[in-house]
Amino acid sequence: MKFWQFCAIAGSALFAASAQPAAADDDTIKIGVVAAQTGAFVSAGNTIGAGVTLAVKEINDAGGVKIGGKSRKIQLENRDDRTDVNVAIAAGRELVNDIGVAALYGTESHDFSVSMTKITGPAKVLQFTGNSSLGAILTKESVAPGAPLHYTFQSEPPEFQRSGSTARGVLKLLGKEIGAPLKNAVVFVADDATGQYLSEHYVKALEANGQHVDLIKYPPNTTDFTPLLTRAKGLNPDTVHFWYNGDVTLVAFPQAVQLKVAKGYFLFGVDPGVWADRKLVSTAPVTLSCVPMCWGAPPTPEAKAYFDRYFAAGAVKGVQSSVSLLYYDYMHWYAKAIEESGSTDPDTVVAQIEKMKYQGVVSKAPLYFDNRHRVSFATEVCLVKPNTSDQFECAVEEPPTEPPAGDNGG
Amino acid sequence: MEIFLQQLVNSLSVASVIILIGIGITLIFGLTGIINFAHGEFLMIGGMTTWLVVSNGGGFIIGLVAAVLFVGLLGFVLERGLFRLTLDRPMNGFIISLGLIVVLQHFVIRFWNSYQKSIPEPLSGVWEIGGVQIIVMRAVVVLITAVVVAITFFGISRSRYGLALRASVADQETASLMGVPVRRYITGVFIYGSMLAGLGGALMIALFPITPFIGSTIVVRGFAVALIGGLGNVAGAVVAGLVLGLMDGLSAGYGLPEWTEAYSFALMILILLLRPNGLLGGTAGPRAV
Amino acid sequence: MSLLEVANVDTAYGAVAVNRDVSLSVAEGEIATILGPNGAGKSTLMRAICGLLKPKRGRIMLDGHDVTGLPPDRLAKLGVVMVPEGRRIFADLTVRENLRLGAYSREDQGEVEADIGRMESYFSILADKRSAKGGELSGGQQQMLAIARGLMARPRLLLLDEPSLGLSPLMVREVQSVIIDVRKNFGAAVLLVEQNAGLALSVAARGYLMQSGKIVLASAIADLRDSTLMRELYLGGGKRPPIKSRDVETL
Amino acid sequence: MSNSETMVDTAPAPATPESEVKVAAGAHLTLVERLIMPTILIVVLFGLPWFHPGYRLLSLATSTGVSAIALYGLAILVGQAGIMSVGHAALMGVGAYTGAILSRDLGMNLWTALPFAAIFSALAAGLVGLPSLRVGGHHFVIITFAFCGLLAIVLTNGGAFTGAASGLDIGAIAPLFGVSFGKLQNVYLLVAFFVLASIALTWLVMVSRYGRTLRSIRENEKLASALGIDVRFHKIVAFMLSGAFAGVAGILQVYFLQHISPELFGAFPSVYIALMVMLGGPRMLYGPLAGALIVTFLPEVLNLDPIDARIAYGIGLIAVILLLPGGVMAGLASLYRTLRSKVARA
Amino acid sequence: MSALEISGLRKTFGGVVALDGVDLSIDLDEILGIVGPNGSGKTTLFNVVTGALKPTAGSVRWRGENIAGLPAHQIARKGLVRTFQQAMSFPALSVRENILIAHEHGAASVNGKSMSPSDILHFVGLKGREEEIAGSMPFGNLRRLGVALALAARPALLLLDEPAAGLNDGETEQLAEIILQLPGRGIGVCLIDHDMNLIASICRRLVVLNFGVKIAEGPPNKVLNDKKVVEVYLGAPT
Repeated sequence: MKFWQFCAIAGSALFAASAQPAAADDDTIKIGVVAAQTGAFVSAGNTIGAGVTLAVKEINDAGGVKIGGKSRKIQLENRDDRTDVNVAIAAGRELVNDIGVAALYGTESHDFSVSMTKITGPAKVLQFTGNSSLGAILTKESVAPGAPLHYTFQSEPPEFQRSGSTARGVLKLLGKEIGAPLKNAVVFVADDATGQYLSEHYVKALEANGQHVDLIKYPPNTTDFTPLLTRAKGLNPDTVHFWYNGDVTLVAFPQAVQLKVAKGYFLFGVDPGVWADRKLVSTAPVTLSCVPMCWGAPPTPEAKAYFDRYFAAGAVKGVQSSVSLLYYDYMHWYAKAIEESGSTDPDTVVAQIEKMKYQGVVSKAPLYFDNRHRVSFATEVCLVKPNTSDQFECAVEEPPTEPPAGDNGG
Repeated sequence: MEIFLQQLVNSLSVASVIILIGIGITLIFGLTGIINFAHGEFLMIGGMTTWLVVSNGGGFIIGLVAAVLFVGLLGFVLERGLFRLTLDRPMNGFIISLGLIVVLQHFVIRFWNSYQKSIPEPLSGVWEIGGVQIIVMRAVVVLITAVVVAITFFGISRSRYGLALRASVADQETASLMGVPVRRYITGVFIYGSMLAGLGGALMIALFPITPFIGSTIVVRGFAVALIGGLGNVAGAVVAGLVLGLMDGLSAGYGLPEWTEAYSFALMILILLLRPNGLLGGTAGPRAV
Repeated sequence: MSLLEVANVDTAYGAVAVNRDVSLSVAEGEIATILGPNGAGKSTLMRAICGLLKPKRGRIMLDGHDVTGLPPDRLAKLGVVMVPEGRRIFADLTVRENLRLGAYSREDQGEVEADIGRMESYFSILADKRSAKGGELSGGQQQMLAIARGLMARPRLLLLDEPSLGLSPLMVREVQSVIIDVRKNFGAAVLLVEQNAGLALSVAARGYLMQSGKIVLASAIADLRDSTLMRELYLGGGKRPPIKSRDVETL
Repeated sequence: MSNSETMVDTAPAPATPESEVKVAAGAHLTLVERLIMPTILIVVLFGLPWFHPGYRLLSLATSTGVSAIALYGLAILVGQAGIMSVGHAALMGVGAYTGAILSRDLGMNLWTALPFAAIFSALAAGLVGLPSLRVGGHHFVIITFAFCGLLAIVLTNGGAFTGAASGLDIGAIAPLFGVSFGKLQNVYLLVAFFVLASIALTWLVMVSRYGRTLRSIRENEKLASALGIDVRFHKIVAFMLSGAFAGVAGILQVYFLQHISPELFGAFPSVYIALMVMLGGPRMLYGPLAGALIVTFLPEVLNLDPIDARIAYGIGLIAVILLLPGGVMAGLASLYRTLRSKVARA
Repeated sequence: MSALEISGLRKTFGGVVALDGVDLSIDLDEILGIVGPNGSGKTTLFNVVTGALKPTAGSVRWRGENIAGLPAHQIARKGLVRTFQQAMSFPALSVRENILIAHEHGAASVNGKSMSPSDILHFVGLKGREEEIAGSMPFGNLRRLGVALALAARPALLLLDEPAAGLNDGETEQLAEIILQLPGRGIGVCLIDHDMNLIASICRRLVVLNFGVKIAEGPPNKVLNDKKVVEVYLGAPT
């Protein structure tokens, strides 16, 4: 009998302990981050929290968010989703419903983000999240006031824009380096949600730039790319384009060079900083690009200053470190939207963000969200000088305004 | 033709790692009936050991030897400490191995995070023979595997100990009546299988970066090899490893690459249903639980 | 001193007791037999003697040394080898490999090849089939191989468990002569368990009659053959043998 | 061994002393004792929202409940019929995708699609079990594992029909009898109801003729078939029943997350399901629930470091298998019996 | 015509002939004993008749219907129920559950006077032990449970495979009493045992197998003094 008594007592104590309602505090604005600090998505997840944390610290150090002559500090709640959807949802529930955050940043994964929007939407919590594949559900109708995704903002540009600017920049830099006209391209992409989504657009973008394209999808946990690369070699490509996980790209690329698959290569998600850090060298011409820009070769003094602060704060120099910049900007943007609208009311803030142009560090041109809540910014592409590990030639490519023929615009 | 030859050459190096894993699995499974799903984690630990040695200034050879020895020791400790206690209930051994996967993976993550780890390629260079690119390090991996497989095969088919091992796989009790210390052979097989996994890990990290999660993908291949080749049948494991490696390579090269993994799963299921003793014959499968 | 001395041994499978207070002995170079109907506990006793089963009680002595509870591989080294019931040939190993395996526990590995030669010259069928897989042999051939395999260990005591099981009358006769020769040509003592009383009675010098896990009669073979107890046990008739009822709960 | 007459002679004779004879576990429990657990269960399960546990806990409790439903299905298979499967996440996946596709293509809601989810998962189980259940324990385990891997690949490459790797979206749970499921509390209570129903159904199976039939197969297939039991048929039916549970869990999961993708139903989630069942105790009525609580709920509630929690969990599982092969609940039950008899003697 | 008619039954395992053209018939009002040395094919005969093994050739007619090759559970449902030498119970379950399982399955139609599970437990002397876990019971009780399980399956013909093996005298006698009552209840018995005293005292008819061949058949006193049978057991006089 004792044990069950113990259980009953322990159980009710547990529930009592967890039942304390969150005390409302009018002096702060609560902001939440849900991202992986452990598990398979950790390298992407860490950067979200790091970027937001840096921005929050800067805002608070400057006195907080000013509304109607009164300053309110930002209180940041960071949650680890452990790369587990159930934990992510629970964390989202906690932040949204228990703590009552006004805005949520994350997660890094398409699936988690989509499920999370079902929590943030009804609670009118702004969510800055995910990658370009969210474009599949963000439509004019679904982001309209009163619609389920009204409070959701996509952190990356429409895929046709990123693909378009990247393709153009890559072909320009490689064409110059190789010196011959580039005709045949092979695109390697992971066979997962993001990969399947973006490959549709990147292929179209290359075709729009006069390329004949073959697409090869690899299972996400591939380590030996040689069979696929040999297949690619049989297609006689001028260029091979590796999308989209920087870690995987760095596995595949050396194998391609050893097999002499193409004349030139493109690696998405590998930052020149990582290239230099790891003292990588390539005999073949190779281009790199990062979202939103490369921390190893920041194109503007503002961006450089940002990355200096960012790494000084102890962040990891990883392939995806520059993603933090997006979330850093969105945090500042959000604070500014509150200040300019003079209200924390979510509908007011969303309306404010929708009409704002925000000059952050992400790009030279001001950022804005389009009528599908997708941001726009340029892409930075860098060419690595052959046989060097720290000589880069970088260019910022502005996004195309219209999708190419046959591309639905993402 | 070049491309086809290149595909054949490519397939060999991955087949090598699968074979190294598969031999350990086929012997352990054949002898004890324990489905050790943590065998892939042994490979991961081998790779991590090599990485630790190399990143602390040791050479690759030292790293490789350290991996072989350390994982062998790990196998010894786990056999004596855990698996020995489940010999009469192999299904419990299987569940314990699932628990071990969780423990070993997270132990590595705990101390060395979950990012992928790589070492500089120990041997660089590519030979070109008739348009076929032969990557030197891969050739070395295939060579090392071939030597190890040859030694294993010779030991098992010719030596007195190999004979006793085969007899133990077939019928432990009668083997013990003939004076074979079966328990010691079980320990020995665990150690040897673990050492091969350690070697596989060291060779793998010489070719590709690895993460703490690599074990689960590789162990399924290992079991496919063991079951297709026939339990306890080393020659079968080698043949099945080559078949699987080639199938992977050719389906990625000529088929639909996104379905590559499906082929080996499907083949494994078919073989299990149609030829439960494996293509080349092995034990009738371990005694039922 | 006897070669093998079994003293007051009890055996059990888990909680289920089999042998009770069994004592017997085998002298150097002797052929002894344990007779009794199926289910009497003969094979279980053999398993205990060769180390496959630990006795619950009692001692097993070899040359006066206590070997109780030693594992079978240790006992094989000490010269106690069992030819198991059902022959248990390694079907996927060749005949020669089966023979070589029999010699596993020997220190003098150099002489193994010579001994295989001896076996092949004695069991001519094994020479003809030396490269065949064990599983390809007929039942009778397998039995010869099993005995030869046991002899390869150069045992001092060979335990034979039901060697005539499933063999044709012709083969049984052959087994009979082999058992006699084991003692003569290979110098090993034999402890034979047989259900086929005819075979056992014709080769052994001494016999033990076992029923319900206990030795109920021990005598020279001639006396055993003529005992009514023996006849009744095998063919019934007459009264039940006078065995003390054991302490088991009643209805 | 081809001929059973060549088996060793078996001459076991009576030996078990009367004091060592074990008695069936629940034999002497009083009515009050029998009612304690169900009462606690119902009170805690349905009372939880009134403790104001917070959304995080409620959300975790809901997902724990969803996996508990699948665990009960597996527990019937492992605990009663003695068949191990590490492919249960795949069967959940069949249920989840059935729900999502029926919603998308036929506009069905949770209530109308629920029976289809259960039926399709059961059929999938039957399809896998039909050829593979005859090859025996070890091989079957590996086949279920491979089946799981295959399904994930098929879903990933299923194009628009399965939503490929991005998966499928689904609307909220439709109101039933005027009850709306917009609030998490109500979703939780709904899942709690299904958990209770799973436990009740498992209990019914355990105490019924059907449960006895399954246990007879678990204990002794040869004897079972000699007594007129169609062993193969019942094994497949048990696997299908188990699949139906997984299907219900799957459709509840998709309606809880309102989005699914293939990754949720791969080989690793399957392994975790199997481990939770073994940890909690596959033969015990409350074993699967205990397993789900220990693995998915407890570390979160206690805010353990996730890595340390996983290590502790792995070690705990190994310890349970070695020390309490019947699982945590079986261990607790025997502890209770020991304490009880001590108290009774004192 | 007898209830069970076996003719020309043959079973081989690879090259080994386990049963070689066995003819046999059993009526439901008798107790037939089957004896023979180890390996003579007795249990194989049971295995083939009850569907655990498929016959190589020959027919098994049960109440006029050829049941050779049917799966075991179907044969059991027709009223042919057997016991095993080993594997006598469902060890982790209670006696009650054991008996219920047999009672709930078994033969489809009731043969003779059907007994309730409780009657059967009383009949075999396990009354009051319903909650005991089968696997922990003493051996004698386990044997009784084995017989009880077969009886609970409502057999028309009960095939008992060495039911007395391992039992002591008292237990064997109790078992004999149980078996002797069965024909009176409309249940035929076919009995394999090595205890010749048991066989001789309860069987009216005996069949002797050797090497899968029936070598003798008839009343016990005649068969057990048959020269061929004596030779099989004790060897040819030297």
